[in-house]
Amino acid sequence: MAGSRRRLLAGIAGSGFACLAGCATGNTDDETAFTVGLASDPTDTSRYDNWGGMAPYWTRVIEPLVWGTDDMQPKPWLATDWTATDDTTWVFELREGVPFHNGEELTADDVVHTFEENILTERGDFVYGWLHLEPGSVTKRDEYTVAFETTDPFPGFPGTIAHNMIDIQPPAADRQAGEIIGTGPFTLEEIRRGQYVRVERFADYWGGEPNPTELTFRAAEDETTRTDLLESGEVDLIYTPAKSRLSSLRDRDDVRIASQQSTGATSVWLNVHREPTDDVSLRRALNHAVSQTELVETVLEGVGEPARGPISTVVDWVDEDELPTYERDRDAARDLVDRSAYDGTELTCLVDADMDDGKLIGQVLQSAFDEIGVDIDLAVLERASINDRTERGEFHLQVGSTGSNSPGADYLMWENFHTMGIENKDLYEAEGTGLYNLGGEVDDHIETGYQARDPATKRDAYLEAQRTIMDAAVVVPLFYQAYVVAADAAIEGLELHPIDAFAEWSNLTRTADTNE
Amino acid sequence: MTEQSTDSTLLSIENLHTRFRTREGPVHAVDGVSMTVDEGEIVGLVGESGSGKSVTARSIVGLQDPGEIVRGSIRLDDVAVTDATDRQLRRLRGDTVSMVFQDPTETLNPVFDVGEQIAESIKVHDEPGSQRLLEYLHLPPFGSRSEWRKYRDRAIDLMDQVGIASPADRVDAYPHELSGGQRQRAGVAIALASDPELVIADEPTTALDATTQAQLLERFRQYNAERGTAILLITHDLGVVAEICDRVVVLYAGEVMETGPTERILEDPRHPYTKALLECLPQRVDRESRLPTIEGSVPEPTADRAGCPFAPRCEYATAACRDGEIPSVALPDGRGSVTCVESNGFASDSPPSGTGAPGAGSETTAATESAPGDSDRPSPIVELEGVSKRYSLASGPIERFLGADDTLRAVDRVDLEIRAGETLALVGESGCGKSTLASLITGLETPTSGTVRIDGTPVGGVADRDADTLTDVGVVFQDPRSSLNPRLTVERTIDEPLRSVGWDRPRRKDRVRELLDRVGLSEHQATSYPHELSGGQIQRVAIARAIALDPSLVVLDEPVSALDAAVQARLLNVLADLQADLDLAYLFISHDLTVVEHVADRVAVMYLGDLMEVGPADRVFDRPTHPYTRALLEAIPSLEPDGSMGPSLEDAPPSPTDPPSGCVFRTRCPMAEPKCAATDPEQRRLESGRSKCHFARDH
Amino acid sequence: MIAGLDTVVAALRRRYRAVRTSRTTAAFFANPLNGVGLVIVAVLSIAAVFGPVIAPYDPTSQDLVNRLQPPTPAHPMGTDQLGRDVFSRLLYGARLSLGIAVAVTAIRLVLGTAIGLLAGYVGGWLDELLMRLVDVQLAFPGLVLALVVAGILGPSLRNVMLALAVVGWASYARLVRSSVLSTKEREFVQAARLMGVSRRRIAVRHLLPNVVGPLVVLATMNLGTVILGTAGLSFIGLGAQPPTPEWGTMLSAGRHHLREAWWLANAPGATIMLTVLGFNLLGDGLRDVLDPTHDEPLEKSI
Amino acid sequence: MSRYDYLASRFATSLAVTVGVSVVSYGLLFLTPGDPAEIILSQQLGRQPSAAEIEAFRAENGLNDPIPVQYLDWLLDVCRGDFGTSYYSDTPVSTLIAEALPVTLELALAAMLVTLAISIPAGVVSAVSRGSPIDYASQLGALLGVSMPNFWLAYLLILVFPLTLGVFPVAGAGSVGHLVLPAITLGTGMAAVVTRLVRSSMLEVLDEAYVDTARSKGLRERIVVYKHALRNALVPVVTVLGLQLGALLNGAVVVEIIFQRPGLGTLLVDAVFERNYPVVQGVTLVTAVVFVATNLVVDLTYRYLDPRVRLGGETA
Repeated sequence: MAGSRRRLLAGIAGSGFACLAGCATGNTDDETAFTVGLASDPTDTSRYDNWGGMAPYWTRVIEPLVWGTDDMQPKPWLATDWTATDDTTWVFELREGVPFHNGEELTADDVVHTFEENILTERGDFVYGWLHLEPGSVTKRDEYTVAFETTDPFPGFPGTIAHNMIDIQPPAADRQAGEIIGTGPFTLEEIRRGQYVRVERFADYWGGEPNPTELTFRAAEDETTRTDLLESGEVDLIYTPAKSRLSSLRDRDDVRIASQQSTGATSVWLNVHREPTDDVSLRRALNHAVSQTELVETVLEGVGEPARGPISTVVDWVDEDELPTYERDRDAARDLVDRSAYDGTELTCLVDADMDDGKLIGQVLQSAFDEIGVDIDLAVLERASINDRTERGEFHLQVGSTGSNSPGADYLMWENFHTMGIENKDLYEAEGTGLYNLGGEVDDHIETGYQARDPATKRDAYLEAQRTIMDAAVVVPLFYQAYVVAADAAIEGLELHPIDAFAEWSNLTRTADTNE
Repeated sequence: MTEQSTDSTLLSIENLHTRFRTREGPVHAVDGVSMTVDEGEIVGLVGESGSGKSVTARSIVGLQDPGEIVRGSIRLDDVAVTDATDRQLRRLRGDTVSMVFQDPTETLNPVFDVGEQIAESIKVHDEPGSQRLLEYLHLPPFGSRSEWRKYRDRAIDLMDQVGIASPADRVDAYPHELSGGQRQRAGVAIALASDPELVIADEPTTALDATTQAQLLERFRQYNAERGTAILLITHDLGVVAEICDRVVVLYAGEVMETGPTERILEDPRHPYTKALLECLPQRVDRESRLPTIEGSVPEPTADRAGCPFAPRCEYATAACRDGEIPSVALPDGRGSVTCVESNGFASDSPPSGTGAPGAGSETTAATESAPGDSDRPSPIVELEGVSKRYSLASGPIERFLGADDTLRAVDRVDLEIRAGETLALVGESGCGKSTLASLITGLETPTSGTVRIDGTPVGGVADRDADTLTDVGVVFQDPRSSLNPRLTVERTIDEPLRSVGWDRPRRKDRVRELLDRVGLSEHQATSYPHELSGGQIQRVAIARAIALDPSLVVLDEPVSALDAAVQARLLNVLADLQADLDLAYLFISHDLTVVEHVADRVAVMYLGDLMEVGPADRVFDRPTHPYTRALLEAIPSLEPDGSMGPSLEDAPPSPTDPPSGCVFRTRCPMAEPKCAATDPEQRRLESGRSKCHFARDH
Repeated sequence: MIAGLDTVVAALRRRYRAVRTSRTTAAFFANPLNGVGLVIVAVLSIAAVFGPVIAPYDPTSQDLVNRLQPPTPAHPMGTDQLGRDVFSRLLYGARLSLGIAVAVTAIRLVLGTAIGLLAGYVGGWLDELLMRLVDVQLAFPGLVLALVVAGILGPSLRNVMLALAVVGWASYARLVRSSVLSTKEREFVQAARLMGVSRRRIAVRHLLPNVVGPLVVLATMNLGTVILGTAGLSFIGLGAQPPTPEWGTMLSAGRHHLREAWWLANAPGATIMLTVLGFNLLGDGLRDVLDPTHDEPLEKSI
Repeated sequence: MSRYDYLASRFATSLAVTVGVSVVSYGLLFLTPGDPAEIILSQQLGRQPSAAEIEAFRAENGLNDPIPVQYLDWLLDVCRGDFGTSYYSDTPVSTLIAEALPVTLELALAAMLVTLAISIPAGVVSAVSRGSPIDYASQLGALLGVSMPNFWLAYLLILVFPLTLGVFPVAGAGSVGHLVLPAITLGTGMAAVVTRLVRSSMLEVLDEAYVDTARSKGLRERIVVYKHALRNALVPVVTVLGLQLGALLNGAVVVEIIFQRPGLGTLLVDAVFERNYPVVQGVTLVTAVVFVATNLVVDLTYRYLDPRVRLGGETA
């Protein structure tokens, strides 16, 4: 959701569609070189200019202080340890002897610079809400110690900054000139706008010398092109191959398929502040109209899990068994529609044109809703147009996903469902409305969860909020996303992470018998 | 049978049939032609358009495509053309036979300079075997520069031979940079480049001015005399034949009607068709009297017919003519042969040409009596007073800025008047400004200076003329094809002017019918579209439209020059009748003096936009006072077999953009003197008409 | 202009009569391909008009169980990702595509002819102005401009039609103008002027009819290019919104299944190709009849 | 009309057109539903801008000036090679175009080669053997070429070559190999048009009298056709090739998307969808100007191909 909402959030909470691929062009002969093509163009200056035209994700050139474990917990990385000295103060101990690509050693100054200059100053006000930091709130305690002063109690802070956008860079790096200096296992070598980013092994990597000598990240936004690239041998490995091709890929023995549930979840988001979707019985009716299982098994070719809630179950404080469920029950649905304020007018349903399978899902929903006598008009639009509509609240439904590229997933609740969340804030301030914010107790629960240090408390608070949200049917959950990786069978050593962007390349190897 | 092919025979055609497949069925363009050409002989192949003369010629060199030779044989230099291989054909074309085509503007390749085109032809002749594309494309290393340079030099000689002035400069010129005469000369050069034994010239002079034609024919004669090259001259113009041909072959509807020595044919034609053809030539008929004509029209080439094709139009025709084989009878002592049943019947008695001709309207027409005689009548319809028309060539600012602002004097200070009921003929070489003058009168152009008066009142261009003035002048244009709207029926075309003056439907209908009748078109043709009409018919329609609103003057811009002799004769008669009945005045523009001599009351001779001489037709033709007039008259091919043309004008007139000082004609004038360059002669009044020459006097 | 129009109509009627006469018909069928074109277009028109009647299924009714079925008697062209009958969708699409093509072409035709006639006949500064306008329009690659216009206006068939219409009229204007200019100099027009025939009358009686032939030809071929253009824009993501059965959209959607479900992309692909082919062939045929002395159409670009 | 005057007027009109083109390109901004300032700003900020922000933005970008003034400012900048900067990055539009243009031109050139390679022989052969099966075949082939949606062709090509035969890359740019499939896709469509033209123009020329003159010299048919006829037949073809550049750029948009070539086409499409107006304006303007320029050049070369017009004077 947020993904479709903000260019930057597109990064933060990018709906998780991305992929890897190896490129035959150039260095197939080199057994230790791999090519990685990404569904989101890794050179898209309109998004990544702050990283000199290179996606901070995937490429592993620059790294954040904190990483994430497979079960979405913060994990020491450039910072070895962190403690909250009081409600609003976090103190981070930096790893010592971490060299930048330019040979300098990582120190507190670099961290301060990165936060104060690159993030808080350049990114401007809305990151404050995300990180709960404001300019001047990051201070150096000593060479290897940095203190963060959050605007309000924010236990989720470590997890939140375990994010590729919070990667640490030294002041020396002139990013606008495309000079990227990081601490990562790979050094940036070449950027071809619209085509690829090429990185090479950084021998002095603090985590030990990575195996691949060279990685090329290729743009392959179109799923079919992506799959073709793999089949033609131009790439060794891709994320989310075209669903239509999965079965045939599974049959091939020179291709290996792996899949992993991601942090993303796709739902139909209902605008609760606009007639007639402000009517809870209509919203419930819509929920009763859809069979998530059918959707997953047919259109999605079995990729992903039928969902009961708006947030992926890989997030630790999500437990869908606690949520009210809506089975497909057309009669019930029709009754609800009759009882609702719905007068048969056409409801607008936004679909992001860039969303894989978006059109199909939209059409399935359209006919599903049609079954219960609700008439919807699909508007498959480019991001920009969608923004126009959502900013003005001029829509009833939107097919969208929300997910997190960091272990700190709290903001999934906050940004989407809290009245002051980024989705709702503008409209609330302008017209006292919003989009998906029920306000009242939901806001309270979210705030509680947000500030709770004790996992149990947080879990209960968020569950309560989700329960209310699902009870009020703010969304029609569709599925929890999974991403598939299809790779040349000769390639081994890729560890899949719930956050796909946290892909670990260091152990990639190619077994001798490459049958291409 | 036809002439035996002796060993001196260069070309012999036996019973040639060439056919074209069309949607309407096969067209028998050539239907059993047999003829021969001996070495060193000049043979004229004569016939109206569609008589198959060109197809015959093309068949000889194997260019009949898309037509196909279905029967008969052609032997050229002892090679059977009809079943020759491409290689043999190429060899023939390269050494033995060459062709000169009709329209010089189209027969030269626009994108190569003439030198190249001639050189190429020489090269083919020198090494007919190896023709490598890349070499001819001048792609080094294939095309060696020096070699081509050599051929180019020889090309220059040739150009000199055929009479292209300063060939060294012209060799690099592109066709469009040459005058019509020069182009045709270049064409001839290409033909002669291979030093052929036979030159086939297909209407080589038809598109040229009389003067140029005369020069070119002279060239042919010389060449034939010097090198003994045989020439097959295809033409519709018996005058040309009379000029240079030893023998004549007369074609009609794809069949040979008559062959024989030129004198014999001209003086004692045996075949009715030949007679008729000769008789309808204006120069054969005294002025004022009606032209004999051949009624009917050439048979449909698609229809397969038996017997003599001319039979339907022939007044001697008998049952025998209409079906069965027509013998071709050889006349004694090499006087040729006639393909006619009747021929023996009137072997010797050649009826006096002129009246009593077959099919001739035997009544000497009303035209004669009522036709305006000497035009000393008052009331000029049109008066031109010091009328000039200049075109600025510098169309753009830059050129003006560069000061290269030269103007073209199309018409220069012309005084002229046209009186009611008279026929004023305007003659001159192409580009002398005839048509511009006409446009000035009709109003399509407006004079740069001077005034045009119609019925005494000064008038401007079409836009500013009132309805009466417009209706007072009718126009008939030269090109039958473009003078009618292809998408309007005859009826609508004629109807249009009537509608424009607001006549009601029934009245218009009657008028149209009347007009059709006047110009000799039948009722049922009213609904036909132009493409369904013959050239003659189209011109009739054009005339009908011109006279629809009873003009007092009709401007006729080369009305008959696109037509065959027979058709032309009939059209001229129509014009005569109309003039007689409607008391029309004609401005008759033509380059064909023989026609002019026949129709004109007065003649105005134009040169470089200026009037050289104006006077009564008979006086001008009998006693020309201006050297230019004289030159023009001498250039007319006379029908007297032996009569050869006097010394004709050399090369083309100077460019109208920078006319010579003094007398514009002096540069080509045989009697030019210094003072001609110094002073521009006055128009001198003569006892009849006037002349613009220092030496003009009444004899 | 109204007068102008009905003479155009009149001219067309005359043409029609002319076409019926054996000679022209012969001219038309002289080239076998022309006949083929006629047949294709005829079939399409029928499909467009009676499509909904013929179509075995509702083009939008889904059947997820039977998705991606290969062609069978039940589904002559198989079913798509949502189990919809491809054949039915194509039939409905015919109406849509042809409708768009005709509408767009009509706008271009009227606009272009008016401008061309004005420019050619009035001449002078007006001519200059209009022709520069034409040049400007032609300076933009049609699809590119259309793409921008439609893209900015937002994806919808209406906007696509609009965009295609505004980028396509110039070639008509040029055609009409040049023909008017050349015809103007023909002797029969001069004759008419000398007869005092009014300017307006000359324009509609002599100038227009002589360009009708080429116009018809150009328009026919244009129907094809418009269809291609629409498809192209749909491919880029403008144009029809789902579930509208628009050919271009179907083709680009089917692309993802080219290997497993070849019919998905190739059925609409072939349909589009045949349609455009039909119009081109027909155009050629008509040219043989209406415009014997022709030049090839200068642009494939829309 | 003299040569200089021709050149002068030709340049003059081209200039006029270019100005017109620039007006249109600039005007595109005002096609947007709603207030450009607000839209631009919301694109830049990524959120609904406040009234104050909009006002500030207007003032800052001179959006309060009358539109003609805004246009002139823009035009002046453009003349200085400054097309503004992309909304979403600090990259100057000129840089983006400078990067993309070569990629597109490269493609255009390759496609043009493909076109000529196909169309000239095909056109000549089918003209020479008019009415024969070969002729009908090549006519039909040409028509199929015109009629085929080029993105469909692209799919099929990808299916056949990289996926089935394993030759040529699926997508991308940089190497010659990457150029092949796009060039074919683009070239065939155009070849179709040009073939038809070559054919008809050839047919016309073959009927000309001077072809017979050439034959009557005893020249071999090959020389007659390829020297005398073809040279003349190509004259009109050249002009059309110029016009075809338009068609070519049209196709380039689609082809570049399919084969993921970072050229003007992809740049434009992305920009349009992102409402990245400076880029949209820049690219449209540049494409149009390129087109105008090419046609100017073509027109002039044409005048050298055909001697009849070489020395000035409208086409003979």
